[in-house]
Amino acid sequence: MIPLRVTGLTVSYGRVAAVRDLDLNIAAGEALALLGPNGAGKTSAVEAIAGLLPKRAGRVELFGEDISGLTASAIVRKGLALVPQWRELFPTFSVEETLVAATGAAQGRSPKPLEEIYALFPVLEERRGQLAGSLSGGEQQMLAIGRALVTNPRLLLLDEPSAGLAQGITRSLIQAIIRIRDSGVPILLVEQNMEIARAIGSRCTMLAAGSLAWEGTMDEAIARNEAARVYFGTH
Amino acid sequence: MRRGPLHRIALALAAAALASTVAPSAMAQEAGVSDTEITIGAIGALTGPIAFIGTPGRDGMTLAIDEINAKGGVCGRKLKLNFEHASTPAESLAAVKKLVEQDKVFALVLASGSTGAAAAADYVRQVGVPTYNLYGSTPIIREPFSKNVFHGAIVPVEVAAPGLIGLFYDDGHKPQKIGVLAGTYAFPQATLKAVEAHLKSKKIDYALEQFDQSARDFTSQLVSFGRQKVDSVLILGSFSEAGFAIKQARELGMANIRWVLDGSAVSRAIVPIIGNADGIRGYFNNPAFPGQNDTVREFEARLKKQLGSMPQGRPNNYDMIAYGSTYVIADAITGTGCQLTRDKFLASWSSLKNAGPKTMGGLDVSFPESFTETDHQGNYRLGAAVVKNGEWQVYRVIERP
Amino acid sequence: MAELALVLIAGAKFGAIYALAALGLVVVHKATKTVNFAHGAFAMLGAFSSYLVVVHWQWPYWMAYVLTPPLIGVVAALIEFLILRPLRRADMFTVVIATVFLGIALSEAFRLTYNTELLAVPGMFVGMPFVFHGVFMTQETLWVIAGALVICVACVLLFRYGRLGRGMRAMASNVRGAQLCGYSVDRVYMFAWFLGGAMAGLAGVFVAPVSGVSVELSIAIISAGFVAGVIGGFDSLKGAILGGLLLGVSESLAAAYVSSALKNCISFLLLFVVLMWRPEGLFPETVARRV
Amino acid sequence: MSEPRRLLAGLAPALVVLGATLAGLPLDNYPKYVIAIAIVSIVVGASLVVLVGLARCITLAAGSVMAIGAYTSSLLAIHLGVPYLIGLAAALLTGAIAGWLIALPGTRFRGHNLAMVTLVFQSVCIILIREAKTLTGGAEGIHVPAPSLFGWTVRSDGDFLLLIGVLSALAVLVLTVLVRGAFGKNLQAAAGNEVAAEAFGISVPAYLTAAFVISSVGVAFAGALAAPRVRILDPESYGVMASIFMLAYPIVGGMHSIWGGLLGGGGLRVLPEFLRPVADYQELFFASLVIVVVMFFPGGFVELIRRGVLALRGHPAGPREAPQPAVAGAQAAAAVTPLPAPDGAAPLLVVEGVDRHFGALHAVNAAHLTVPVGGIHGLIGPNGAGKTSLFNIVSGFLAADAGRVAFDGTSLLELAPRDRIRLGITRTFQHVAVFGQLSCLDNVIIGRGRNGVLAAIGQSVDEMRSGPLTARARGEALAALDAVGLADLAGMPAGALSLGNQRRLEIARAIVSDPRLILLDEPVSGVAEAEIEELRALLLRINAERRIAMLVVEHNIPFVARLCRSLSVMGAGAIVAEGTPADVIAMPAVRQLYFGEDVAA
Repeated sequence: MIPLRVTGLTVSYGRVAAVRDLDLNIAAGEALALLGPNGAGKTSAVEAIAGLLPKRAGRVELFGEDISGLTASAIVRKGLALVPQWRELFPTFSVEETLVAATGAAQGRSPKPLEEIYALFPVLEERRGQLAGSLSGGEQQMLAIGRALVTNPRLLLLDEPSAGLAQGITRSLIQAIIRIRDSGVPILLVEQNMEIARAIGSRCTMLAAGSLAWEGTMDEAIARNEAARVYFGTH
Repeated sequence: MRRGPLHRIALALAAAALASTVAPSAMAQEAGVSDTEITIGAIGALTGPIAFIGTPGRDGMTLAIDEINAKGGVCGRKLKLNFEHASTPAESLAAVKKLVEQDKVFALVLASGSTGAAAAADYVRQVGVPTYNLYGSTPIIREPFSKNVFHGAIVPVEVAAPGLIGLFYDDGHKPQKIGVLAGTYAFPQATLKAVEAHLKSKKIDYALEQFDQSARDFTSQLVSFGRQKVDSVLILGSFSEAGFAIKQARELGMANIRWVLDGSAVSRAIVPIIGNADGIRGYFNNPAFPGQNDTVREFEARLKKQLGSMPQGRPNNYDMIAYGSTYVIADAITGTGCQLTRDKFLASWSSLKNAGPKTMGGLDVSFPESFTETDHQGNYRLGAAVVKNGEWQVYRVIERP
Repeated sequence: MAELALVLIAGAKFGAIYALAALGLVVVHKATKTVNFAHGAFAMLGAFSSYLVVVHWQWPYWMAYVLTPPLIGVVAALIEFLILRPLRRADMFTVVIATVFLGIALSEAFRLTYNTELLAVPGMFVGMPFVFHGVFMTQETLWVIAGALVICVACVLLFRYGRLGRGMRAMASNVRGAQLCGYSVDRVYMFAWFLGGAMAGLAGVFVAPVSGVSVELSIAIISAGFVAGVIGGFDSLKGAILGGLLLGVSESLAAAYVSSALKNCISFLLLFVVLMWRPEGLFPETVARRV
Repeated sequence: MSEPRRLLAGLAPALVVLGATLAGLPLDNYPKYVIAIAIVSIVVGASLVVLVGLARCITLAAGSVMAIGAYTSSLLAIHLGVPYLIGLAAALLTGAIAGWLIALPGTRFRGHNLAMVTLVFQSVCIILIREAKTLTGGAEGIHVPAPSLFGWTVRSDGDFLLLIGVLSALAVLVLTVLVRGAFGKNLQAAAGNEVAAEAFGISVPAYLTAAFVISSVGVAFAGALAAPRVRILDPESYGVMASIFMLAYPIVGGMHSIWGGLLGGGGLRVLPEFLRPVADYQELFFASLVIVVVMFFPGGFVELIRRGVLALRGHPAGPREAPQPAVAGAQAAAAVTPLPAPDGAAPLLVVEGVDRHFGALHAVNAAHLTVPVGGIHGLIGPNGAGKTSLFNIVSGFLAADAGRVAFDGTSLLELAPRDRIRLGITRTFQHVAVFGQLSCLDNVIIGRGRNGVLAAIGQSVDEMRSGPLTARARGEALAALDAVGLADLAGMPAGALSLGNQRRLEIARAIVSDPRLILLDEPVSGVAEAEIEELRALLLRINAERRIAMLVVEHNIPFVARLCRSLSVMGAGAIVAEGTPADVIAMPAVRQLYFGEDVAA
């Protein structure tokens, strides 16, 4: 059973169609990069998959189970965790409390022990008592990923984890994400940066103006300069 | 030109004679009167903060009318009550206009609070409908005098005030300093005006504190009384306000205070608030308190039967006044010799002597009322009441203080 | 001194009840961003429930404390489900109007079923008062102040450390983030209303012997609770408790030393001053907060 | 709408009031009285439509404002023997002062805080009236003398009905003119979208203050009219409950039209007379009615009736867009190519060294750009590059920490957004910000600027007298709509348009004032592929025909590249590249900005 199958996904904000008729699949153990210029609908697509945005049409299957009609909280409990673009942390919660808050979503699966999270992101253990709102951008991103991991997800959606972060921090984040991927959790990664996308994912799907623009391997995408075509409309 | 009483009586007689000759039996019947029914209109608040006055008004009147009708009614006709909800002046005016002009009632009863009754009274003075003001005590309703507006069990504030102050001196008590605790809303303010006038005229030293309607915390007022060595307190407000004030005074350690309550606070419902309320005094507008004697107990039983269940604190003053006053109206109708014209009715009403439930076989729960051409205040008596063993009792009748 | 102590104790007694009322209001607002103007009516129903238990059915007093909160909580949760949930996407304006009129509807429904000016409820304790240098404190007063404050603190702790409390705080802090942690908006909102209703019900049980049960109670509780909440910085539970106490004490002091006829003006003045000059409240939870 | 029909539509509410008055005159005193009181409530309802419906402000102070009007006129008559009409005028004045006082905090708060602030005003007013016993008679109330004007003493029910009816009709006429005219439309715009309103010269605080003042004047007037009618004036009648039930008038009737105020005020005042047999349940009934209306018919009874009438006539319930918007004009212009940049053209907009920090984040770092007269300049960059911050600094919605923004030599940084339109700068919005309740034509008319409160009131009066705007102004607005291909949809509510057409409408609104510069904030965001090309052609045509310069922030680079003559690229708050689109896109630095440096290694 494939971890994620999305067919005909359409998302709109009122009269604005953000995603039109999108199909994508993620195979077991795979990391898929979702690429495309700003405003192409990448974030709308992953948020709709995770249940944060209503779907106008389309079907989402998680390991063969239809989760299209579920709310975000139910989807997390099914094992699909999203690390959202704006991290959506709780500024007044401490690091540890943030992680504990998510343990309830691991119903049926046991929550991942906090030690594992701290092993992945040692800086979080150092800051365990500190308020989330007072963390640096990179630490917040780690906390957001940690919070998603606590739910012991069967599939992880990452929305631009590197956005706004300094290079050094981005590098260690990428290492952590690769470790998660290698532990067997399939990943859907939204990314702007082609190199980061290539480091994590093998395949990519490019969106432009809400629709599928190109599909293939990351290597091929870079070799053929597909991004420039999709982003700038040139070669 | 000053007119003596003889002159007036002569005029009245002449008018009556003229009316009886001029009005032939074939003439169309008076408004509100048919061959089988006499319609009486009434207004009072059935919703909102003063529904506790209007609802007993309606219930007491209904009980009396049912009894009268069960005995065959008056003048061979059944009494019919049209009770309309009204609380503000604007609503009261609408209601009385509807009753007078659309329902064409024979007589009108105002079972509303002061301001509503005042607006209505202003109007009925113009149109001349015989009107009975049940609960309004303030001058704004009573002035100017009008030959078609009558007042019943509730005495005017100028009369109540000396009666109230008198209660401080019962049983040889000598108040050192009186505290007056008054609500800031309409009827306590009216009483307050009269009380202050009386205290000043008697050169009695007093301290004044006020509270808002439905106040529940009187600590600061009481503390101020304590500071001024007040040993006797007059409370002008509702039973709930008085009850909580007294309860709090005890909690503050203010023992041995003589409490005197305005009539509106003299209610059974005050006892459960205070717990041990013994010794609290106040005036009551009827000769006996509910539960005090068999007659009142019977009244309570009948009212309970009519209502199904008895709300806490009922029957109260307003139930009994409404009941007694309905009998007064019935008496006045009977006194017309069944010539049911407004003029006859007004004349009969103005000459009632000791009217009330007793004359028609009702329960004697109210003071008998008497009227004259020039005095439309039916009752000047007040019952001085005190709580004994958790029950209010009227222990003496204050005759025209 | 004794006089001042008496005034302060009375202020603390009403302040503790205001705090309890404000707490429920703040819990609902914090979790759902809705100000429930029917909160006072819930408290009135709570007081009525204790009348039924203590006076009507003559059951032991503690049962009023045990039965009322879940009962009123269920009523509140039901109202959330029937009225607030359909209005979730409506603007604040609509929700405020709906809860204002809901409060009136509940009060009127109560008045219709029990048409009386006031239902008196005896106190839980009727023993001798404590006396200390001329300062009297009844057992009931002590119970109201201590009991209400203990429950307030318990509520704060539940909100702070309990799982559902954590869910509500998460929802308050970031709705999307909370959903991503597996908290269902529907369930958390309903639970917040349940808890708010239960707090209102408890406030009603505490206030019943102090104020009796009447329609006016509903208005008294909502305005005091709201003012206390604003003073405390509307989203802060601790602020609500401190705000309640501050309001109770300042009302009492003002009535004692300024003018008893203008007592109600004091709370309004306090509200106005705080809203205009410190809209984030005197004890805000977070430093920066938008009006 | 034809001239007589339009005039009739404007006069209709007042005529209904007059009609009710005349219909009531032959009736008995009781119906006369009820009609008179209901007419007073109509004035209250219509006044509250301005505040509650158009400005969307909650007020729980209507009772106290009514009391202020009632006591002003009555006390002047009682204590000073002031003639009735002068008393009425004084009530208008005190009503205005009350409205202004409520507006001081009222413009700062929304929702529950506004409800409480108005409740404070309400309660304090009533306490003051009650405590000023010698003046007001205190809680016991005071007799109001019969009014007399020009030797006519108003005593009978008929006299009162006539007096109240005629004066109320006048009040309703004034309110109708304001609600239906430019003032009401601008107020709706201000309440509907503050940012867009400010961008077109509508000062939101000024309009909200005006709404408080106008509605308070109306309510106070109603209070002064009713006071002698009810004979006894007491503070209790104007308490909180009165305020709450007055708030129900516009809500139940329908908040968005003057008819809702009429229906709600009149209906809710007359209904209790019919509900007398079940008077016990009347308050429960009203409270439940409001909840039901709020939940199921937010448009109130007016909307319900309107839908009923449409259904009877066989029309569909909601407004629908005409099937084919006129885009032919735009298509014809698709061949238009960018104008060659005028050689040595003076820069129209100059941005220099602009800085902005958000906490530790340096969102805009010494940014600079220029837009030449008649030029089209694009600003691009990846997410988080600071484009929106810079754009907001230029459009005045964000303050800069340092730097210079000059338009034709005038510094812009100190100007409020609403003042930019006077200089000839307008804008569109990333999230379309049309005023959904207003028609397309009205949206464009707002774009003409000159939206000060007094000007709008004056214009409302002019519209009533001489038609909706002068022919010229209307013509300009229609021409702008025609230019974007929306002429056929002029009367349609803007909220009912498709997104593409809403974007066109925004452009029409931006060009109607003949600006020299339009700031376009992501003009094709969310627009379907097919419409993007049409929008590009439209913008080019506008640029060519009207010589309006444009600054475009956009993510869709193919679109920007084909629209603009020059581009600035932002990254991490700074401008990293400038030049023609082709040059810029070819730059390695730009590609790296978008596709990332090799940080993964």
